[in-house]
Amino acid sequence: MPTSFFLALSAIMFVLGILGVLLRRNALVIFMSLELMFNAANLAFVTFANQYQLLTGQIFVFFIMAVAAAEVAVGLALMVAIFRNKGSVDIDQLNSLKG
Amino acid sequence: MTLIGIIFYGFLAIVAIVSAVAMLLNRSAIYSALFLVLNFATIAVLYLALGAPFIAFTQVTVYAGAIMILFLFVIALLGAEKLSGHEPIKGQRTMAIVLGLIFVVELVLFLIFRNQGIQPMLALTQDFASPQKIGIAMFTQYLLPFEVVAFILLSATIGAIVLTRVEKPARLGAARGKK
Amino acid sequence: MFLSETTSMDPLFLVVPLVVFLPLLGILVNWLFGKRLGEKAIGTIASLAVGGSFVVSLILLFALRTDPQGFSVPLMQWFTVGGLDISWSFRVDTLSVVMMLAVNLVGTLIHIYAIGYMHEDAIHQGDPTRYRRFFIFMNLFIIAMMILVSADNFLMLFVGWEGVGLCSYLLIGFWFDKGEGGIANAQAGKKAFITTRIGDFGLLIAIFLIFWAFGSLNFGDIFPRVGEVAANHPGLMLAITLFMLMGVTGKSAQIPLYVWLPDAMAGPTPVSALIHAATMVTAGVYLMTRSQALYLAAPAAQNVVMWVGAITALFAAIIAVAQFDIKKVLAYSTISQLGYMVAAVGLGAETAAMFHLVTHAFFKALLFLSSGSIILSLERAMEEGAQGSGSHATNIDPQDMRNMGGLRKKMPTTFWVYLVGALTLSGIAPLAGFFSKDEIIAAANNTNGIIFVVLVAAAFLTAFYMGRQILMVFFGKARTKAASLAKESAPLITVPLIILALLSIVGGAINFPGWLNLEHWLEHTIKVHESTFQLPVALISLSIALIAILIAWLIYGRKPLAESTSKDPLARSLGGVFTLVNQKFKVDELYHFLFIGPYEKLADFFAHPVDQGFIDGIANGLGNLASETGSWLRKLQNGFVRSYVLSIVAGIVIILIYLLVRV
Amino acid sequence: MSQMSDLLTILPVLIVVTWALLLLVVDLWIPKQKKGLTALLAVIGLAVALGASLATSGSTTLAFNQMVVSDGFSDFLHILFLGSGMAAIALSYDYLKRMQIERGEYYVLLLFSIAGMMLMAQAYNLIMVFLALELLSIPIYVLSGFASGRSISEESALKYFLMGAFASGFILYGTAMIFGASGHIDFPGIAATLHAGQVNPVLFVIGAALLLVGFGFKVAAAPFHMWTPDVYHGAPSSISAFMSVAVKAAGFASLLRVFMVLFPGLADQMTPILWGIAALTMVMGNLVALMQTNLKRLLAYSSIAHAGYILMAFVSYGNKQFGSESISAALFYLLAYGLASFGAWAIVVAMEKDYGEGLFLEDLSGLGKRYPWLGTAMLIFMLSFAGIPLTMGFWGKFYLFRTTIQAGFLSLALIGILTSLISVYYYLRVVVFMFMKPGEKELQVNPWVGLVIAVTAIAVIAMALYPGVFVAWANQAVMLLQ
Repeated sequence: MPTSFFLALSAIMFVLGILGVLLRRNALVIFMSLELMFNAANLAFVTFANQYQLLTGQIFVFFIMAVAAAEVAVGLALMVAIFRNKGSVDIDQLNSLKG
Repeated sequence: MTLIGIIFYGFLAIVAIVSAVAMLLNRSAIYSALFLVLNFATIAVLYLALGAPFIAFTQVTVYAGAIMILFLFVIALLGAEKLSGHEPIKGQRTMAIVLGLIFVVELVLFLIFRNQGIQPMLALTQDFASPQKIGIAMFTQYLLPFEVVAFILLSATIGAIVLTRVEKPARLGAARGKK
Repeated sequence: MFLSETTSMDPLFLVVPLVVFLPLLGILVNWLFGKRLGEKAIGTIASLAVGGSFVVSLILLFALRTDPQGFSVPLMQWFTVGGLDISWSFRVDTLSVVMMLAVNLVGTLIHIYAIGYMHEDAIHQGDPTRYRRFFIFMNLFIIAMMILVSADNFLMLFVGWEGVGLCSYLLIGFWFDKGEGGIANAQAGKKAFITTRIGDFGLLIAIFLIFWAFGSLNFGDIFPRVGEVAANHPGLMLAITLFMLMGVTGKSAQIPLYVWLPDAMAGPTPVSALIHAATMVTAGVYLMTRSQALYLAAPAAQNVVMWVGAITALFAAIIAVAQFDIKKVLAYSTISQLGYMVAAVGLGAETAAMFHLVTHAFFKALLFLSSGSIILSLERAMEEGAQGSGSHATNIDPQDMRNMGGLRKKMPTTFWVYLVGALTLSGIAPLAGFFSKDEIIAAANNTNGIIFVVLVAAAFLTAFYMGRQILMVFFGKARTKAASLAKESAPLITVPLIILALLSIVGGAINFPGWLNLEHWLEHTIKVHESTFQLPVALISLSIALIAILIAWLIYGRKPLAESTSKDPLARSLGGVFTLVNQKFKVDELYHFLFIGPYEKLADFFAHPVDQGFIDGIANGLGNLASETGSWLRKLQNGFVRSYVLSIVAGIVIILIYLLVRV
Repeated sequence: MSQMSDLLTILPVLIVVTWALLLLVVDLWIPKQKKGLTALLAVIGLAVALGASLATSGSTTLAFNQMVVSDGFSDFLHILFLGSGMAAIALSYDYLKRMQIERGEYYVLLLFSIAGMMLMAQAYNLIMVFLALELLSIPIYVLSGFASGRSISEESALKYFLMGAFASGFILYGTAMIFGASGHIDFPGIAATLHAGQVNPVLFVIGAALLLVGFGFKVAAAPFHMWTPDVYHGAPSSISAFMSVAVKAAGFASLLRVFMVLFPGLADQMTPILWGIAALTMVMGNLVALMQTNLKRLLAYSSIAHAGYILMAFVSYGNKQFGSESISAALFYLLAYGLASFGAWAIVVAMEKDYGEGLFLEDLSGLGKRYPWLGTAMLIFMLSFAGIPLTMGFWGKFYLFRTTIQAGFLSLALIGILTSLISVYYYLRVVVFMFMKPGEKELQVNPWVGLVIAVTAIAVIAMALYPGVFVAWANQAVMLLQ
């Protein structure tokens, strides 16, 4: 199995994540799409770690997961706060700042 | 690479992509979350194949376990809101799909067709990425990043508390009451 | 390099930084203590500061008589970066000292005049608290002008150049809350600032190019190496000089950037006299004279300069004929005279340009200040009239010449000095203007026949519009009540006028034909062509001027205007042409149509469709239904996160397409 | 294992994070009415770190297995970050009180963010770059939503968060590609592989492009800039000030470090891209700023425009002869921009009535007459932004344009000059409103805010008299870098 197989998969997942951000209106789902993008990057890291037989790639992935957890905490807290205020997590209703 | 291997990886890839697409398309946030869990689990299996057992298990526990459960909690808390499929920004959908397609074509062109350095996947030994090795590396060579991650988590915790703690100033509450 | 020079330098040269620091001291004193000092003291301190500067210039003059080759006096090392080595150092040579003397002499007189003038003006405009601010700005202007003329490198010169522009802006809009609709003065300031800024842009490019070509900005490093560099980069000298010319057209009000100067008359009259007639506007001429070496290496640019100057001289003179505002006539006359100077530089007669610059400073300051005296006395009379009759009927424009008439008897001193100024400007022998203008016309006669004709025609018009002005203002009968009540101004105002009148009369002596003082003086600094006095040319120009005055008398003197509302006799015979000229050939409107309008539209276009509808642009490119565009545009001024993300994705997609092609 | 020397290398960062931890605890005992004490303590902590930073500066050392480096570049930026941290706290204290959003955690988060920036300047490994970036970003996400209950604040926080995480995704993917191309993730390793010609050029280029997008987002370069006005508008003004200076500087710091490693192999491909981004950023920022009526948005667009000018340095970096000069020009420009920017934002803080209100240009009317010193200060800041001589801004533009022209990018410099001419219009419009329109508005100039305004205004003018000193400083920072 060539490594490019995994890279292609990771590229497709990355773009699917981007599409999720572009297309979905629910802030929670947008956030999930961001996680998908992170995962795509993780997959690429692990693939390259395999290719070079270097542990660095895997360790980086571990750190990314920790950071992702931190971001999730903050992001979800933000969404809860906004939901309290607006009663919705529709990202498109958040457009009072513009111009 | 045997035929079985190709079928195996192909199957996993299809599951991963289909679950990602399903997450993307599903109108209900709960189903989206569940499809994402499926995607993460599939990726975890690929990690195993790539010789990263530790990462695979972390993926399952941290990502599929902790993070996605957090998502589900929040969805439950906010009442699984269903938004209409209406797209308020005109042209957004078309543009997004067109750009997405171009982007994926570009990436694939770069990663596969232009990439001269393609090598077969290596079968790594069991102890290449054993938890022990990773632990040692993390506390020696990667000590500083490890500590930094601790501070990131701490500041995220503080941030989450600050953002959700209900502590409205009296005046503001009164003003909102008037409305 | 400075060290060796300083060792053999006359210690007298070391006083030169004082030309900047004395006015600075004036500002500080007025700023810190002015509020407690009272008007007289403020004015006196400011005048003393400039007067002190003049004394310093005299000392430098004295020092230069023994060491005429001049020195560079370093004040401090400014900064050194890479190959760029800039110091604050003053250049004392025959050219800069001539400028210092002229600016400080005229400046001192105008400051003294302003003590009286601003006292009344501030009362008339209803805000005496700005009195102090006026003198602070005026001193600031002197500082900037001194930095400009004493600069030893292009960067310091540019600092002064921008500084005088800033002061001009501040002083044009001095009564910023007055004027038509409470905004006209502020707009005039803005117009001046923006217009000259366009020119400054050119100068900045020129400076960049100079640095690129010579690796230095010091005059001492650049000018000696012009020949060598010009040989290596033949086109470069042309570019530098033309961009520099762009700066000159802005600051010295030449075609096409002259439009700000007439509007600049919105400033108080001393400002018009000092900045917009005598000193700042001549900075362009000074710059070109200083950079003579560059222009000599680019004959084509010299030609352009000559034509720009000559056409401006004629064009502005035509417009001046049809103006009714006493200061506007003088403003267009200033543009026209600056045109002479610029043309002189283009003709290679830098000495003539400098000569005319100095005499023009005397007589144009004189004319402006006298007109200020007239305006003040009309304003005074208006207020008295209003008190006397208790009606508002006397509210007239105190600058409109049609509202004047018969002031000869009422304001005799002002009349006589004004007459001297007008005759000097018209080029009547033996007043100063005759010699200086004649030298330029003679240079044209030697070089280019067409230019000669253009300049003589402009001289004819000059004498004509000055005759018209004198006749409209001072002769005939008083056409309004205010004019009939006008009285002579106080000595504080008239004494500087008399001094300036004397200077206008004898000023020709500094470069008297056959005596040739200024030429020998300047040849230590720039290349000088010996000019000869050409009797036929002198006779032609003198007789042309006399004929013009005669014609003016025939039209305006024999049968003066009867009422302030009656039509100009020229308008009766010329009709539409006169109106067109009166409206300044509609150049302002043309500029608005050509530049300002489209610029505003462009900015609007970028703000709305391009930024907020950035995606829309791409969609159009992909041919996504033009009919939807309209409704899109409105919705796309949006604030939607997802649109923003789309622009990020579009960015990376484009970058990757580019890389696909490249890699 | 870590040793004393390792710890010394990151001493200023250590001080800041330790201080933040202590402050978090101490704050519990500080009563609600006396949160000024927390602010004061935070400033003291930053001052101590500044002292440590000055004391340990001057040498180049690697530490923690080459994870971080301490050199002239990081020293320069540490001072910038710590200074802006102190200024941000000075702006915050009274502001938070007036907006009724005063809480001790604010200062703790600010300290964490500063620590992240400082690490970012020191990072010598892409892992560290990413983690430092997150350590700086996460507190900022929270801080921009700090005015809880105010919908514009929350909106700006969510916008910033989602787009910031999106940009992080690009940075991660780019890092993965760089790792895949070279097999290294530490700067020396990447550089060595690159030097030996052993990188996979295709992956390398795509990685660099993705990184560029991610950092382009952080520094607000077009077309990745669209979050900037909304976020600066909605966030508490003190945080907007901090973002527009420190966060931007951190983004540039990282970009400089990363590109200095990557660029030797990529100059051909990347320079035109950077050219386009710089030009687009200058044009977009300046032209849209023309149409703004809200002061916060105006400053936001102006900050976009300035990012464009700084990006010119990256273009001229493409010409190897002028590499170090362009970096020092960029650093110098950052300094000049940061000073004027903090001053201008301080005035915004003083103007803000209720949260997010009283910030239109009309609200400036008459302030110049009522508060002449403040008006003069604003005039100075605007002149500096516009790059008019006798201000730091002029020298900043001067060096940038000069380097760009010398490096052979005349057309870009012309775009820069043209757009900065355009910018004069909207900067002076601010001054016109202040001095030439009648108005009776009141300001709340707290002494600390006044101090920030005074110090920055004086610095903009005074430092402009001796630009050589600061250029030399910037040069030194670059010298040690190489």
